[in-house]
Amino acid sequence: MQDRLHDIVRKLLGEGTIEYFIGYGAGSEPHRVVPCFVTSDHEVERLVWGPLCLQNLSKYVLQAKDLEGKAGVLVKGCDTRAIVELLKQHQIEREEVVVIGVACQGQVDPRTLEEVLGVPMEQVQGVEDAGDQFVVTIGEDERTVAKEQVLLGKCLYCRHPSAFEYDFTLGEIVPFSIDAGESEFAMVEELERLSVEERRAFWQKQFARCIRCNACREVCYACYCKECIFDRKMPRWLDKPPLLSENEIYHLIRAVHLAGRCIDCRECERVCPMNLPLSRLYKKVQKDIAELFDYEAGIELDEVPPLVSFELDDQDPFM
Amino acid sequence: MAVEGSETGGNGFEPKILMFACNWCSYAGADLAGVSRLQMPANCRVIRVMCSARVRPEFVITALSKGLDGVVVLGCHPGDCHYSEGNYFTRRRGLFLKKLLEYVGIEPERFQVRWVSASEGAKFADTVAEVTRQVKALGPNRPRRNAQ
Amino acid sequence: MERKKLQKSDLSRWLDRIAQEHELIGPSEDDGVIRFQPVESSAEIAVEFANSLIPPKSLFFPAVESLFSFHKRGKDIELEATEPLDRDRVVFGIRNCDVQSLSLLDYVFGQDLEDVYYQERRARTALIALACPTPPRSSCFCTTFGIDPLSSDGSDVLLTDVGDVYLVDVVTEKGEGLVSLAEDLFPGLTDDEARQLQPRPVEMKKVDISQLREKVEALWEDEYWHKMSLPCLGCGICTYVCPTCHCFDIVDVGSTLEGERYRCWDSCMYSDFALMASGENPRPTKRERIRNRYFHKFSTFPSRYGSGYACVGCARCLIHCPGGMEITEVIKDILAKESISE
Amino acid sequence: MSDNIYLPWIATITEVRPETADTSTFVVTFDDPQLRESFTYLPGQFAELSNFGVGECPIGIASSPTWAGSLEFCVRAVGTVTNAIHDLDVGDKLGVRGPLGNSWPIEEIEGKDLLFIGGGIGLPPLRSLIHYVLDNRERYGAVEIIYGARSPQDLVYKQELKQWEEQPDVDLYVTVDAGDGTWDGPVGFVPPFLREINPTPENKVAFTCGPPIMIKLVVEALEEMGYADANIVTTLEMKMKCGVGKCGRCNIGDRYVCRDGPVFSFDQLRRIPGALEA
Repeated sequence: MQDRLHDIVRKLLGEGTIEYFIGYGAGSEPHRVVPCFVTSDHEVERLVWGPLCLQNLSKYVLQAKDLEGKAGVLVKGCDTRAIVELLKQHQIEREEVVVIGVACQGQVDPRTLEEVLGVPMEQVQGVEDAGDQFVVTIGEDERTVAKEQVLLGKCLYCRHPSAFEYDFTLGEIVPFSIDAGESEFAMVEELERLSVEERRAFWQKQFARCIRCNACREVCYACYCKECIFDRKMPRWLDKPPLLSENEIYHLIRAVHLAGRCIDCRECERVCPMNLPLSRLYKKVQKDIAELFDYEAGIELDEVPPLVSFELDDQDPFM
Repeated sequence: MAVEGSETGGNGFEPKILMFACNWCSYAGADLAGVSRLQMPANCRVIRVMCSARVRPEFVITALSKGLDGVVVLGCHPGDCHYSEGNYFTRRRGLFLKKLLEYVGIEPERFQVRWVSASEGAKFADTVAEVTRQVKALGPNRPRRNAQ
Repeated sequence: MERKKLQKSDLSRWLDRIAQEHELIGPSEDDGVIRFQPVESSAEIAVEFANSLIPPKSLFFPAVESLFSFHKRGKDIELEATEPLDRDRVVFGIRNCDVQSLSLLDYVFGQDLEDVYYQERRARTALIALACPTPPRSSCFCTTFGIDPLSSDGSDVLLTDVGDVYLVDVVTEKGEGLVSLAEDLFPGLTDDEARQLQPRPVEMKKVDISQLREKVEALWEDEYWHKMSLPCLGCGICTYVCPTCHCFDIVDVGSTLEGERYRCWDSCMYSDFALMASGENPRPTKRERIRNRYFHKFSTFPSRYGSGYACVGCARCLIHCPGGMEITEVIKDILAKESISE
Repeated sequence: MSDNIYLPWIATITEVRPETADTSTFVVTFDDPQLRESFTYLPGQFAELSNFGVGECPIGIASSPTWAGSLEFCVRAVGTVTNAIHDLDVGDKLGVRGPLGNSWPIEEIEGKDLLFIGGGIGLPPLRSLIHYVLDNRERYGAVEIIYGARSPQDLVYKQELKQWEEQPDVDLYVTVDAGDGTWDGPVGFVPPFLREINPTPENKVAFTCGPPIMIKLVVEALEEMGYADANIVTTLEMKMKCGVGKCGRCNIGDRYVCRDGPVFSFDQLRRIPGALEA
């Protein structure tokens, strides 16, 4: 698959179809796979593909608007939901970007892998996909772990756009299926069962821990506003000090802004240095949007987003 | 900006409630309540907006997070919007926002949406009384300690 | 400097004794994140750890702190400066890279218009350093910047794990005071022990950076900064986890009647960091912002303060960068460039 | 400067003089009578003004140290804080933190002829020095002032312009980008106006302050006229917060504009990578 990827990218760069390609590259240590921008033929070899290609590279497509030519990007099926939304939200034009879809059989959550193996990631020399399990190389040893134990949370509920015309595909892009054992929204329902005081205590503790590094915002495909509301000075919506009230405003306004747009890529949670359980917030947003308005973001290209539309017979508890 | 809620819980607690009223129906309803000399608690501060759909969820979140005790959005009854359909958007947002706020531990009574027409002075007064009573019963919106 | 030993099993007794006298701060885990925070007892302290996520600079230059409060009374305004500390503190478990970062921050806050908040915290805090585990974290590269992870330089007491016991180097008077709180736990070393109990040397990848500054300075105009900045997302992680980054913002929180003036961390990676009210931005794109950050580390900080490089090789930024930017790779790239002077 | 470098002093606004539609001069006096005596500063220094609850912003001191008692700040309402300061009135309080930064080179330029070139709101920082020079007239040579603004309404210190015009030991040249019915003076941008006047560079130091594009073109013109970089001095503007060289915002190269500036000569700037990019 990696070879075919190299061939395609080489061809695209050679023909001058694209100015650069956004894929995954090896980091300075084997366990670290990083976003990789390839501009010339000799760099193509740096592109890799495997179960540690965690990032949703769709975010980088936005900066390709500054290019004179096109950018190419490698997307997993789930990442394609971001491309669908960016098209839907008129942030990119389909012909501005060359999209290469890659068949993905699940990605490893490094934090979980560390826990399951009891070994820090830095000792992991490599992870290979082997059907139902991953083979993890640690020093001289190879250890196998069942996929469902160490997959990224989102992979347990793999979801793709129902139709998307990729420019190229590597393998057959179909949702990856695994028995997750519990409902997709179990983590939300668990909190919903608590009392309002308990929920308050839970979230206040989490919001208080936030250092407001803005990584959740910057990594989010949907945060493309030229000037974020949080950066506005006049009027000032948010004070910069990471105080509890400000952190709460930050996260709740973000959640509202993501309503009907969150594609469950969980990049915010993955990059959060403080381990804030952000997917518990955004899964809630997805759940409510699905229950209230029967809508899921990033699946259908021509579906109207729920909060810019209405039905005359929407439920009305307000009287 | 931290708005000081009252420090005393329950007894003697006078909540501060922010009320957004649409210019065409609810604010006129409030007017009617006033000229009809209906008695109401004085806990609601009314801000007139041109349409209930003008009330961005950000307004509600910011008010509650900064420590106000309750927020009420008043709009025209569905079907009666001066701009035809503004309040349908309010309705969708209200549905969604209410669930989100409850999820993060804000009691549902603290954020309410009601439809009040220009002729419903009594309903306006009742709404003010009811929301005030409910929020009073809850006590101050979580005592906030900002320092970390 | 005096060398003693401490049985590992006695560490908690010593720390708890300290906690009776001072505020005890140590690496402690909270929701999977290690950070230095005040603890009630030694039980909350994580002894087996690589390093904290948030660097201990936060103990001296907090992520957010009140500078003073203001109250308006009629037309008059009263200001009340905030006291940074209410009692003396002892920090346990600081690594030497972070100790060295404090001596870099001392250049910024401790001289040429002293920052009283930082200075008071520095003066009233004792540092019990814990020499790095062997092998160290694979990403670490402090030795590249001339830092010895086993050195006691800059700390008050240094503990080095040599099996069942810690070697205890008492460096300063402050350190002596701490050891004397539980004198009986710290026997001296016999001659045999002094020979046998030696720290295991720390192996770390090391790069020759003697030309780093002149090489980076030659790169100001280079296209390199554009290409390398592409993966940057513009978040503030690298600067917030960096033990030497010291940018901050000053913000009033409250109303015009009363409130507080806060100082909080800010990041030169943010697009609005240097944006002026007029709308002008001297560093309008990621390219200029990243270049500015690396210049700060490798050129302008050393040039301004006559210090070493403003990087201590703690590797936090490269571990946590969501864009996968690795400072070690940047250093290699810079060094690989042909020097203009050649 | 207070021992706590972040703690402002409280001052009272004693006068507000509107200069243009969005710019006013605020005259302030420290509340502490001792401070009124002991506070000293040099022309070109600035202070951080606080409107508590809104924030702080750096404003150049527009008065001359030769004047006792009060300080003047010429504030244009552009950002949050400056707008909030404009909401204040006589009797209201401000926080003042300073004096900050370096100053115009008042000693080095003794005995020299002086050329001031200001644009728009760039005059106030020059004004402090102009008055300082006029109040110490014997120590300095000829004084030429070239000033321009977008329109006659945008000229600040109209009273003083009039005064300087009449003063025999000052040569004043004023231009506007676009005139109107009330204006019978020269019309045009400052840089070509400067070329027209063509002041000789002999024994002269030029001071310039104004919008970046004006400064750039003025410097080009001065250099063509034969001014050495060392004899062209400007004051820079950058986003500032702390004002004391710590918050890391206003650097050009290894220099902090708030601490090592805001006054720089062009030969200094040429040695700093990136300083002249903007």
